[in-house]
Amino acid sequence: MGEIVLTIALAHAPGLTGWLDQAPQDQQQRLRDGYQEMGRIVRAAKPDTIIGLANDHILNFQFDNPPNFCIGTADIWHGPAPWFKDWLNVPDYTVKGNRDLAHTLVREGDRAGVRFAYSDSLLFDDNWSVPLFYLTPDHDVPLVPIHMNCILPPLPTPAECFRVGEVIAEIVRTRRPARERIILMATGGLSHDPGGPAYFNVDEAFDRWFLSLLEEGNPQRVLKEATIERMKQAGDGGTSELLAWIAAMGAVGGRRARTICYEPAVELRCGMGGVVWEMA
Amino acid sequence: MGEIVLTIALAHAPGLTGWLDQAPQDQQQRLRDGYQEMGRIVRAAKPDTIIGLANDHILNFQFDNPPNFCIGTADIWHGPAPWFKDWLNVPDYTVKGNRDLAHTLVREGDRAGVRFAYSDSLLFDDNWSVPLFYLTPDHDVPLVPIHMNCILPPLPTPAECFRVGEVIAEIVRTRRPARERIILMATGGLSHDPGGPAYFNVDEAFDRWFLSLLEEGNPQRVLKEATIERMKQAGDGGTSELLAWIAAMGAVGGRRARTICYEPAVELRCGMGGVVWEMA
Amino acid sequence: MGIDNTDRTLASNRLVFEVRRDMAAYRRFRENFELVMGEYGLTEEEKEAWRTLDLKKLGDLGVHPYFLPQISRLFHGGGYNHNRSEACKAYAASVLAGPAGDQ
Amino acid sequence: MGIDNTDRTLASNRLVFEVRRDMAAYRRFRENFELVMGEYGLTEEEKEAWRTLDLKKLGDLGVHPYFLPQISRLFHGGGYNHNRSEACKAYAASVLAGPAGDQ
Ligand SMILES: [Fe+3]
Ligand SMILES: [Fe+3]
Repeated sequence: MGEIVLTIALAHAPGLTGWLDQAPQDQQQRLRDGYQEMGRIVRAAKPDTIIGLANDHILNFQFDNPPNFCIGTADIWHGPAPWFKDWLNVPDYTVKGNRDLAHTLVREGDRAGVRFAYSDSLLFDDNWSVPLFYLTPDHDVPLVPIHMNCILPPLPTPAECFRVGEVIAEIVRTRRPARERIILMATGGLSHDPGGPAYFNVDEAFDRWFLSLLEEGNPQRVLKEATIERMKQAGDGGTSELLAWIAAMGAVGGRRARTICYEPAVELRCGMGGVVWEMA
Repeated sequence: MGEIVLTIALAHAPGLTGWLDQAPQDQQQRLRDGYQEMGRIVRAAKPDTIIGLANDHILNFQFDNPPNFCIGTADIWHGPAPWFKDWLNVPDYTVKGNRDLAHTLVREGDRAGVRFAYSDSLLFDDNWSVPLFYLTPDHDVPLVPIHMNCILPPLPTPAECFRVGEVIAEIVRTRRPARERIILMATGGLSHDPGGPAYFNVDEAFDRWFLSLLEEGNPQRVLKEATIERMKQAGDGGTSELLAWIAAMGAVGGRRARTICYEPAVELRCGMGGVVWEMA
Repeated sequence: MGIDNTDRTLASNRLVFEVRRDMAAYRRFRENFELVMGEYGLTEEEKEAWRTLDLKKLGDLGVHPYFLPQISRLFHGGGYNHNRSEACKAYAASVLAGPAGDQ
Repeated sequence: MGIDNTDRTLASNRLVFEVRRDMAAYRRFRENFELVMGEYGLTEEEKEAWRTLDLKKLGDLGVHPYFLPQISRLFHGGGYNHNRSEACKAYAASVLAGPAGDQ
C-alpha cells in the first residue's frame, strides 16, 4: 500500500514568476519566503511522485469534448508550452511522469465510479510551471498531472471534486506498491478574475474566509459553504480553480490545513498563497 | 416555441436487417409489422427533425476521453460506416442533419447544467441505420443524432439520463422556432449481452417487466426500479442501452408508453420491440 | 469479465477501436496483423490471445466485451452474422466453450 | 458576460484555442489574420470585433472570458505582463473602459 505523505494546495498565478518585481517589496519577500517554505516542506516529505490537480485553462481541453478530469500518462513532460514561455519567464524544464501510477488511477477510477480522461500530450502553462519552479526547482520529482475543468461551465460540483480526491487517496492506499510516497498537490485560485470585470482586483475577504474554513478541518462545512456560486462572486473567471483544492481535500479526512502564506497580490492579479495538510 | 410531437423508443439490433430470415416465420412477420407500424406513426407526426438518442457502441467515443453525451452537428450524415455495411445489409443512405438545432442544444445544455460533447463526424452503425431503415426508409427527415455512453463504465445514472431528456424538451420548447416539430427517438436495448455470457440469450421476463413499467406512466418508479444493476443482470453488455429510453422518458412527463411490439428474438440475440408516447 | 472489467488503457482496445473505423487500417491489419500488433504496443500476453483468437482471455485482460464478437468478425467476416455463422461459432467456442448454434 | 456566457460552438473560441497551442499557427495568424479568420469561419460580427480588438464584444458573443486577455496578448505580446503592460492596457480599455494601471 502506498501513502499520501503530504497534501498541499497553492496558487499558481503567472505573475509570481513573470512580474513579481511589480509587487511592493515587502509583499514580494513574503511571497518568496512562503513559496520557498512550501518547497522545503515538499522536499522534506521525500515524495516518490507528486499527483497534481489543477485547472486546464482550456489549453488542452477542447470545446467539443471537455472532460472534467484528465490524467497525464506520459513518461516525461516538458514545460512551459512555447506560447507561454515569455509570459511565465521560467527556464524550460523537463520532469518525469509516472505512467504506471497514471494508468492505475484511470483503471481504478473507472471501477470506483470516477471517470478520468487520459492523455500523454498535455501542454503545461502556469498551472504546473509556477508551482514546480518554487517547490521542486530541480524538477527531480516525477509528476502525474491531473488537469481539471474549473472554468468551462457546467463545472464539476465541489462534491464531485471532493469525491475524486477520496478516490485518489483510496487507490494510492489499496492499489499501489508498499511504501510508495505520494504528495497530492492542488494548484489554482485564490480569488482572481482573468478576463472578467474584476481582472485587476483581489477579494481578500473571500480568500481569508476560505483559508480559515480549511483551517477548521470540517470538510462537510467546506462543501456546504464554498459553493461555485460563492467562488464566482469572488472572481467569476478564475476563483473556481479552488475546486482543485477541494479535490485535494477529499484526501485529508478531518485534518486541519495550515496556511503557509497569503497575500492579496493586486499586481499579480490574484490572491496568492498556500496551505499544507500534514498527513502523519 | 418548438414542440416534441412524438417520443418513441425502439430496439436497433443488427439482426433486424442483417439476418431476420433466421427468426421463426411468425416472429419475422410480427417484427416487420411492428416496426412498419412505428414507421407510420413517425411519418404521421410530420416531423421537421428527429432528435435521436442511442448508445455509441464505442465506435466514436475514444477510450481516452469518452463523453456521456455527444451531439452530432453535421449538415449531412452518411451511413452505415464502411466496416458495418455487410453486417447490417441495408442500402447506403444519406440523411440531413440540423446544425442549428444541434448547436442550440449544445449551448443551452451548458446553461442548463448538462454537458453535451459535439462532433460533425460521427460514424453510424446499427444505432441509426436499423431504426431509420424501418421508420423513414426514404431518409427524408433530418436527424440530430445524440450518441450516449451506455456501455463503458462508469455509466451516466438513470437520473442523469432522465435529466438530459428533460433539458432537451425544455430547450425545444423555449429556444426553438415556433411550430418546429420534433420527434425524440431513443434506440437501443432491450435485453441483450453482446460479448458476454448471455450473448445467445434474451431475458424476456425482464423485457416485459420493463415495458409494463413504461406503460404505467410513473417516471419516478422507473428511475427507482430500472437501475443499471438490474439492466446488467438482464444482459451485462447491452441492456443498459435502455438508458437511451430513460433519457427519452425525461421528455414525456407522466404520459404512459404504448407498446407497439415486442419479441424475444433469440435469433437476433436481442429483445426486440418498441414503444411510443403520444405527446398530444 | 463484464463491462466493469474494461481497461481503457489496454492497447488491444485501441487497436479494435481504430481498425473498425478505417477500412485501410482494417486491410492492413488483415494483411499483417503481427506488424500491427507490434505498432500498437500489445503485450506478449495480448498478442498470444489474438493469435489464438482467445476471446475469453482478451476479455479477462480488459478488452471491452462488446469488442469480443467484433474481433471474431475481424477474422471471420461480419456478413449474415446469425447464430451459426463462422464469426458466432468462433465467439462461442472461445467464450462459452460450446457451439452457439446448439442453444 | 462571464464564464456562463461561453458558446462552445463559436468559431472564435476554436481559433484562440488552436493558435496558442502551435507556434506555427500563431505566426501564420500574426502574418495574415484576415485569412485565418476566414478559414475558421468567423462571422462578420466576430471578424469586426477581432479587427478592432473589441474584447467586450467578443465576450458578449460567447468567447470564454479567460481568452480575452490572451487575445490581447496575441497582438500585444505576453512578456512582462504586469498591469501597465500594453496587453493589459488594451484589455482594460476594451472591457473596463478605463486604463488598468490606474486601479
Ligand atoms: Fe489558473
Ligand atoms: Fe446497440
